[in-house]
Amino acid sequence: MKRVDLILSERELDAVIKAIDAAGAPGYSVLKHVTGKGPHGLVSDSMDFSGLGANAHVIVFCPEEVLPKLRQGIQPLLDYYGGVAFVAEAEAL
Amino acid sequence: MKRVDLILSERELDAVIKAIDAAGAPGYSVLKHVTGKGPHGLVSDSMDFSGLGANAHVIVFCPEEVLPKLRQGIQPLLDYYGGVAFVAEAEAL
Amino acid sequence: MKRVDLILSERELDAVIKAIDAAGAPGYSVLKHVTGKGPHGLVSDSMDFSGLGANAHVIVFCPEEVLPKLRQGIQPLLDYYGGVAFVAEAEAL
Amino acid sequence: MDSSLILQNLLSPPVLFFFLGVIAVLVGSDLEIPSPLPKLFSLYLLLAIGFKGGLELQHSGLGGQVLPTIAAAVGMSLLVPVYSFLLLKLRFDGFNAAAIAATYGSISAVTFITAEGFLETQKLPFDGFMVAALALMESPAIIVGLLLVKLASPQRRPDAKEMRWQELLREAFLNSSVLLLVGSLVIGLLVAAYSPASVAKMLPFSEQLFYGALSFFLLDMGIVAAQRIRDLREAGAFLVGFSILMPLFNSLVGVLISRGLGLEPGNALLFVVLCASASYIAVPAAMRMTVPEANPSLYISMALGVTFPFNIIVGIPLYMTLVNTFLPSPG
Amino acid sequence: MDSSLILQNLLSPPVLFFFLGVIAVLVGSDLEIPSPLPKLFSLYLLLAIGFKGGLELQHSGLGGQVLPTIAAAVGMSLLVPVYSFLLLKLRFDGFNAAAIAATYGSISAVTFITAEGFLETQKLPFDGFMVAALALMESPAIIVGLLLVKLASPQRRPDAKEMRWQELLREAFLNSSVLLLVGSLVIGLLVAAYSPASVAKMLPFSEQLFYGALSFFLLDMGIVAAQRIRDLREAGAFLVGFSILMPLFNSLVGVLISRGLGLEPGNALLFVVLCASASYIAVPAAMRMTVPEANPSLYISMALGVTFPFNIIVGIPLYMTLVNTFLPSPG
Amino acid sequence: MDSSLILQNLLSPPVLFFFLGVIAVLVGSDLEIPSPLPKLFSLYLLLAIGFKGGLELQHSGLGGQVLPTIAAAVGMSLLVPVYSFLLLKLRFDGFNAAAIAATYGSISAVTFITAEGFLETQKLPFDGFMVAALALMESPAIIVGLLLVKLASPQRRPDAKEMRWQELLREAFLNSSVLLLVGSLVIGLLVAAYSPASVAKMLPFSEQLFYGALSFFLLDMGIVAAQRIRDLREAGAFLVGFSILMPLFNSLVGVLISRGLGLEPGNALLFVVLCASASYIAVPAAMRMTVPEANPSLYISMALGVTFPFNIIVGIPLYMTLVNTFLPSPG
Ligand SMILES: Nc1ncnc2c1ncn2[C@@H]1O[C@H](COP(=O)(O)O)[C@@H](O)[C@H]1O
Ligand SMILES: Nc1ncnc2c1ncn2[C@@H]1O[C@H](COP(=O)(O)O)[C@@H](O)[C@H]1O
Ligand SMILES: Nc1ncnc2c1ncn2[C@@H]1O[C@H](COP(=O)(O)O)[C@@H](O)[C@H]1O
Ligand code: NA
Ligand code: NA
Ligand code: NA
Repeated sequence: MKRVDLILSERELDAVIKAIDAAGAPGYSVLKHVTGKGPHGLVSDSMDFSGLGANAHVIVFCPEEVLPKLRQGIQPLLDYYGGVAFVAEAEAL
Repeated sequence: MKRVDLILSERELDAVIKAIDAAGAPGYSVLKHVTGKGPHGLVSDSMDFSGLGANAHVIVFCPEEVLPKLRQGIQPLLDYYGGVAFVAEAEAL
Repeated sequence: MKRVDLILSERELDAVIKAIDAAGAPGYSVLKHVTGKGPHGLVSDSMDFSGLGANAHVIVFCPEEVLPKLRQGIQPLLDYYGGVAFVAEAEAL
Repeated sequence: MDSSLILQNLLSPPVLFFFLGVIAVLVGSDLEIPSPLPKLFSLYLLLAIGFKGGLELQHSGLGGQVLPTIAAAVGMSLLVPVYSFLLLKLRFDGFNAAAIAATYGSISAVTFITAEGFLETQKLPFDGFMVAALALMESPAIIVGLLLVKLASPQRRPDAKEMRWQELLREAFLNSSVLLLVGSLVIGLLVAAYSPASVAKMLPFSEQLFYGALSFFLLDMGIVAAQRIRDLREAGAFLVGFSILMPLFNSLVGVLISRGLGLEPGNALLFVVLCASASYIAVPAAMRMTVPEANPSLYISMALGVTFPFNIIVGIPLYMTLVNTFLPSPG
Repeated sequence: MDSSLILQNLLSPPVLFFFLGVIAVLVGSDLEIPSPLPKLFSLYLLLAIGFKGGLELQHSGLGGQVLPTIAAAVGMSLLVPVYSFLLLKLRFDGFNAAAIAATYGSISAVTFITAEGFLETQKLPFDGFMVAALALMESPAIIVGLLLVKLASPQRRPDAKEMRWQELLREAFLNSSVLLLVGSLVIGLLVAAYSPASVAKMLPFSEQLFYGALSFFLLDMGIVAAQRIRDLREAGAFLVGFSILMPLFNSLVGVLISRGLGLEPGNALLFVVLCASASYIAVPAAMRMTVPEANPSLYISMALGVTFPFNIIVGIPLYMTLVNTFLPSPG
Repeated sequence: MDSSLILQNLLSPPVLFFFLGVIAVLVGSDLEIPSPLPKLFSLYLLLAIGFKGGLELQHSGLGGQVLPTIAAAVGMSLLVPVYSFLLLKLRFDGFNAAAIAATYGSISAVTFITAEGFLETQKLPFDGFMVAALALMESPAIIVGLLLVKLASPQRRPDAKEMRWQELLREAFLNSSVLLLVGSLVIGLLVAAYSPASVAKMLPFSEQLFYGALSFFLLDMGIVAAQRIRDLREAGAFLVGFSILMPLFNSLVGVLISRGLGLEPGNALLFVVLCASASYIAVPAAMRMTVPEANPSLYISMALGVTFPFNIIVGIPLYMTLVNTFLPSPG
């Protein structure tokens, strides 16, 4: 199995989840209120009240076959809006 | 060292922590308010006020020896209530 | 690429971020409100109102070269205040 | 039935804010009340309703209709799950039937609170002991539900660890909403009796804010209920029908009992609302833990997506009409 | 200009708590109001201001100055982005120019609310329909901003997916602040008309808490604004100048329109404040989504780090002086 | 001692809700007030108490007992850690002794607030300058604690980076609770002097809600304190004894100083409560940062699990009895 970690703005979350579902992943988990820094600068949650939100961290455990389709759905979002995506190995406990 | 990621309903958290302690892990970390999707369907935090809660993400860094006992304590919970558990490599920084 | 996971008290977060920036990492992500247990005992978020806070989980994806400098900046903080730091492999999606 | 009552109820702030929440979901707005803010309001409402009930109970005492009414309420919370179960068993396995049955035996505090608001705008009085009935109806249905599971499906649970009764009783009787409600009721009682000077200092918080806080909370409930409506495709017509007809049937039983108890119209309405409402807080939380074989999206969606809105919007004025029709007129 | 007005404004609780937040950041204190508590106050303020506006609108009706004023307000929210864009295009690319322009065409509800508080301490009346103007000025600027992007920079957006207009219109007209404001206004209207008894029960929540909740929220706004000030190095002198001079220019236009409409001083001040304020809620959220090419730290920092504090601290009393000077005296 | 005072205190809503929280933990209920809701109440209480103190200070001015009382309060916050340290050093290393000593030199704002509520139900007046004393007693103990560490254990800290005094002073004097308290006090002062019209608009928020919000917050404090009681096994009998006897000793010193200063009974009670209470907010946060060698579960559990409940439940009425006994009767 593979583990995919996505970190990007909460505002793109719906589109990302659509892409994960479309790629046929067996599930996913989402953590909101992630702050951080990347090429586009600092992201804090102090503007939360305004609907701008902070980042979300999405974890997907999926078989290797899912990766290409996932990449295809996610990459345009990352390119356009920013955010990072990494893959690592994982095996069922 | 190994890294174990557990994601399951907040309501089973106490039982999971008991199992981690019993397995002799040197520590653990817990993040609540995780939403997601798995074989049992969607989990949101919109019912939070009702005590139903969302999911929790538990991270355990532990030596390989701990894994069998951890598996033994956790697996029945995952089988009965749902949730996922994955293992990966990790080394001290 | 490498993935570094740091878990330590929220109160040391500023110093940790300074060390990450100084090590030249391309970015980082922070999750607060992490509870857990380690050699120094239990950490809950029930004292949150008091400013004591809980733990933070910091994730850094960075090239291997960054690790030595990161280690050098972070290790004294972990030694003095507690907390854990682990490294794993990660590749871009 | 009295259509002006429906209109008055529809045009009250709590119900209108509930609609606003529903509309927000239907039009796809990003309006949301992020967690844990709804919890703040739900804790506040339980504390305030309990405290208020305690103050009133201290004044009215435990005589007269108090104990019979409470006994009848507890009786209903034991009885409703049994006949609901028998009906549901026609279509569902024992796990789901028992979980849904327990849900309808228990109560919805927010429906009760909305009914109190309705009575206040109708200038109809009601008594503090009804809050005690509310508090005591939460738990028994949980126990009945689990006994039904045990009776109906033992053979299908070979590996299940023996039920952890201690944990279960704690979940039933000491869950946060029961404890906060009962605790606040007892505090209200004690304060009214021994520290009357501090009652006045509590009222701006516990009384005056109440109606506004209820309206704000119902905005969230509208959002959550509308999100649940989507799950109803899964539930199917039988369950949607059950979610409306069972409350109606229970309300009729409730009206007859109220008549038998000789309750005033205000108390009678609250009694009927207790019978007709379904739990989406204490019971689902307990069932999720103790009967994970049942599908939570069924019982939560029925209670929260159908029965709750039905009661809030048409149920309360309808039950008021029933009360006015079946109870001997006070004149 | 009337310096006593400035002083009175400076020494009001909302402005003083705003300063306290700024000071907390400047001295490096760890004072913070953790998320989602600021959201609670911002939802509350929108609900309360909408509800209050609805109550008043029901009493005043839609006659007289109501429709012309609303039309003028919407007109300004369409016009301001256009001339702002032309000016900004001298120094910036089309994306950033359009995003900043849209920000200044829209409004800041908190500035409006603070101005209402100012009017109340000045004992100057104002009307509920101004809240309708507030609600209707949020969205149009978003659409204009996106049309400007489309017109000015098509060649630079070869790969961009065609604009998702449906999503965009929803973001503009159904975003949470517009929906809550308009929804609460309609609810206020309906309740005032059909359920007057429940108005009194809402007031302790919607009216009496208002000023204190505003003060508490401005403490957070002070913290957030001060954090934004740091980003201004990046913005540069041109943008800082724009953030003060554009509101001043818009306020002059607003005063002249108010005179043309024959508004009372209270309504005139609110109209001017709407023209002079910039959005740091609905517009940045929409721009972040639809024009990610623009740099959010520019437009947010300008609106929140410069224009908002300027309006809150010196703008409101200054605009009051303008109103007193340019409007025919009521005597 | 006057047992009716104890009973009146025990049966007040804040103390009863504190008990409810304790009970919830003891019976294993899942009642909790999720983070950051407790922070909302703690911020609110500091803001409201500071604002109220400022209003009153403006009326009373800085003459008479004000400055001597404040000086005595600061003196106590310097002195208590010193003799506490000497005592604790008999059993503990310098790090833990200094951290615990600092904890008892500083104050608990919630205990102070509860004492104000007690005085109000007793109809005993007190003055706004006591809030200034409260604010000024938070910080000095932190500095003393760190000097004690430096003096007592330099040889054991070879590798520790030299103390970052700037950061430390900021932590001591500009931490969020001190800043919010002092800031709100100054705002109250300014508003009372220059903007009296807005005082009335703040009161529904800052005054009327106060008692209810305190009760709600004490529900959470009961939960947290009860969770801390478990840590006391680790602390041992010496520390539990210290957590009760040291406040008692400090209260006696406080009563004598009050007598010397000629304070009225209300102010005297507040002065005694300041001396007798221990910090579980500002000081632990500072010690955790600057003396990580000390074990936080010791000093937090003592202050929050023993001294705080003791003061809230029996301390306040007991100190009132001391005040009534030792102060010259006003007749
Ligand atoms: N190297 C990194 N390691 C961890 N998180 C990152 C990294 N780069 C970016 N992020 C996260 O992704 C978010 C969006 O990044 P970006 O928009 O590309 O600046 C940042 O705010 C961080 O939370
Ligand atoms: N493949 C997966 N990747 C990431 N998270 C998952 C996955 N499957 C399940 N989860 C998480 O585990 C929770 C419980 O799963 P379940 O009860 O098995 O549906 C889900 O709500 C998700 O948060
Ligand atoms: N083995 C571990 N696995 C996961 N998290 C850990 C582990 N050890 C410590 N932690 C986390 O790091 C925090 C600080 O640890 P410490 O101060 O060293 O006790 C703990 O509260 C946990 O959240
Ligand atoms: Na029922
Ligand atoms: Na504008
Ligand atoms: Na003290």
